[in-house]
Amino acid sequence: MQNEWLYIGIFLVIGIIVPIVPLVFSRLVAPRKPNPIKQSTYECGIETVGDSWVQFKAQYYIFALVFLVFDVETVFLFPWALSLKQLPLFVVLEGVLFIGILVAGLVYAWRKGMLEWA
Amino acid sequence: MMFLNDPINFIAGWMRDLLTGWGLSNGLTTVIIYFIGITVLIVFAMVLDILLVWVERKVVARFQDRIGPNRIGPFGLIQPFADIIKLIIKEDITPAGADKLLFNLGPVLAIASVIILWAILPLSSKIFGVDLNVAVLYLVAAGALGTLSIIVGGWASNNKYALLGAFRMVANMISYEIPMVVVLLIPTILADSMSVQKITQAQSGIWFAILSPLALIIFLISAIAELGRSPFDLNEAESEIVAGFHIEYSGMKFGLFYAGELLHAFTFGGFMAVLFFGGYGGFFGLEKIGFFSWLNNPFVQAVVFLAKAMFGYWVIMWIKYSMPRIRIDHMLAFNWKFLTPLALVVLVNTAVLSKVLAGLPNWGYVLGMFFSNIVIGFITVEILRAYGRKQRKAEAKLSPQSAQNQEQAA
Amino acid sequence: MTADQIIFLLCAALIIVSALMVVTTRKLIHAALWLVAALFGVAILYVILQAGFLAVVQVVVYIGAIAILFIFAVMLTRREMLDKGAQTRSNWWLPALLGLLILAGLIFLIIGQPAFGRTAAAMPEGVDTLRNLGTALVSPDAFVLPFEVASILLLAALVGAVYVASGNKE
Amino acid sequence: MSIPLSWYLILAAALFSIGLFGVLSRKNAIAILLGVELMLNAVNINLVAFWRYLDPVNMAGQVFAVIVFAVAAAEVAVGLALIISVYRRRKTVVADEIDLMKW
Repeated sequence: MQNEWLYIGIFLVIGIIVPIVPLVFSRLVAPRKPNPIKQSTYECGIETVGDSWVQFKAQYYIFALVFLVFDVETVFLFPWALSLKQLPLFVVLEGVLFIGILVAGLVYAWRKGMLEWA
Repeated sequence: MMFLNDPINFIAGWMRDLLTGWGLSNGLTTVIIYFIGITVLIVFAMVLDILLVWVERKVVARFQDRIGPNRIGPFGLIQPFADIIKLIIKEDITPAGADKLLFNLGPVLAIASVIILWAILPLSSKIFGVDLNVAVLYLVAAGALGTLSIIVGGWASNNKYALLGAFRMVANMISYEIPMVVVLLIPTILADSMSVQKITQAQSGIWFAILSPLALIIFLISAIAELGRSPFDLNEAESEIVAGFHIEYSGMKFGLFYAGELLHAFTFGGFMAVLFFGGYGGFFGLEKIGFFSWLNNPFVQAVVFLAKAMFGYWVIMWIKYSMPRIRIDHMLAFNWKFLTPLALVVLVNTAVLSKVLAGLPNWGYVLGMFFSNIVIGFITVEILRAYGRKQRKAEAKLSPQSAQNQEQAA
Repeated sequence: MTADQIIFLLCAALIIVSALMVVTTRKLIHAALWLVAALFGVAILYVILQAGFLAVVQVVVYIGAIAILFIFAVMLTRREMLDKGAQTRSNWWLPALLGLLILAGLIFLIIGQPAFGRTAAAMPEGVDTLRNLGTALVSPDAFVLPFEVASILLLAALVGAVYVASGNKE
Repeated sequence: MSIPLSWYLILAAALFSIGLFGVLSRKNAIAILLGVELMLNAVNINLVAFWRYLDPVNMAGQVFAVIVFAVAAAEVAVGLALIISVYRRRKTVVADEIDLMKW
């Protein structure tokens, strides 16, 4: 158990180091002659107007919100899925009830028109 | 012959003897062996990644009736290495006003989130990183890091298009993560485990693709969306937002995003093989017959696994290069109004049936699972057809002209 | 000093430093990303505690969902708050003092209890915590009620949040 | 496992205090919620540590931690929705300026 996670930990460290290697190498061999024009923000050739903080649709937030709730609930279903084999049928139905409540939330958001890109 | 039957443990045992012989402690030896093993595995993944660049370019060329790279080396095989040299010696431009550290962190996280998936990818019964008992959720967790890399990269670029692309991509990825997580529950239920090795072994008799074809289809769609590949590639829709979140990236940093995407696609092909096509095994019991016992050799299994993964990758490419891009509102509606409910229905069906059919003989279980999926699929198609008819009628009321056109077309 | 103690201390240092950055950084986006680092440190802590499932859930839920939601919220409201001016109240030393007092009190209490000096017993053989967790969450004589109540809580949160955020179209 | 239980408890206490400081000292409402997240995580560290050190067979501690995850998610969803809603009406996310209900 512990050794498995030690492996994952070392993997994570090396997995981050490996992509840094070509970046460092590129830094050493690539030319670097920055000038203001080159470094200006790319916007199809015209000058940038204002800062990059344009107003975003709040709709993005709504989707993230629905996602958050669903994500938490589906993650809880994993322990349930693992204990299915040992439990009687009506316990399985408890999980189904859980999913049913989840769907109720989806139906509400749908009815409210929150899933529309309006 | 030890080496041929269990190569990793053979080498590890040999090195353990060697290192402890030098007087190193047991724990340190473990760390060193892990270190070497992981480095070899990651280097293998990266070399494969470089070859994937060639595969991708060659295959897309064939789809589009071209030849593809064919100048440098036999069949253009050296081309990807030339590409890398080009990317490395290109000037790396950091835009003014960019958040330097985060700007560099973006591409590194992007490829790291893919590489760490290889820790749990079972190449064969004996060649694999680690057999985690929460491997399926680990897959989702690595995806979370990928999402983070995109939002970091898009934000640090200090560019409107990059930020907009990052927003779109993240909305896309997180939305399609829901059906994916739901569908990942189905192999978990069928194999009664989250470990990829156990899921693979549970499919030695019958593939989960046959027990639950709908789950496979949903997984494929959500995997493509998670990858941000066409038809879900509006994060980089050239005609609208130029190149999306990596607009300001150049040189090797762009190369890392690109390499990450290719390796991600291949890795998801691999996971599709593990979860639905029996991974390195799944020969329908063939390997138990004496004559075919060579199928149990870890090297043969690894070849089988890589072939299946390449098939999954090829399907993803096939879809990518034949489909037009979908509009963002359609894409999100497709996920929340169609894919997520369908995935939940399939999940409930699998959970209840796996309980109800448990008493039946094996063929009854398989047939029950398969036909329940077919019935659900049929009902879904019928509902979609009725909905489409209604939409067409509503449209016909609005403009008689277009209705006539449709009548003729039908 | 054993190996796992060193890992624990490194992890604790990561958590504390990131947490301090969360509450002091001026740029809110950076604060949200430091929160990600702190939460990742907590995930490592769960691994050390042999709660692998919770570690992965921590990454999936906190980093994959909650942190993303925070970043979205920061970006949506950012226009007016261009990270200029003081991010903390003028009398920030008062909360700092309060925090330090609470910390000192808690440490005093914890050190005073000899029972807390114990180390963990080895995990009993053959216990599959993951499966036990699943059984505990749905079996009627354990925690099925909290499990279902949690789903109702999340439903209520979804309904409420969607209603509020949609701005009920005045 | 040679780590004393008190280490975890002290770490959790420190995290809790830092979170409390963040909640009380920050002006921006979103930053206040960030502090709340730190405090919730401190609670979770305690729960899981007690589970591991006192009763690893019975899953009560982990179940509690899982419920805290759900509560944290609900809190973030509603809290940020409120902040965004207020921001849309009043164009501010500074907690002190959101004082319509004060009187």
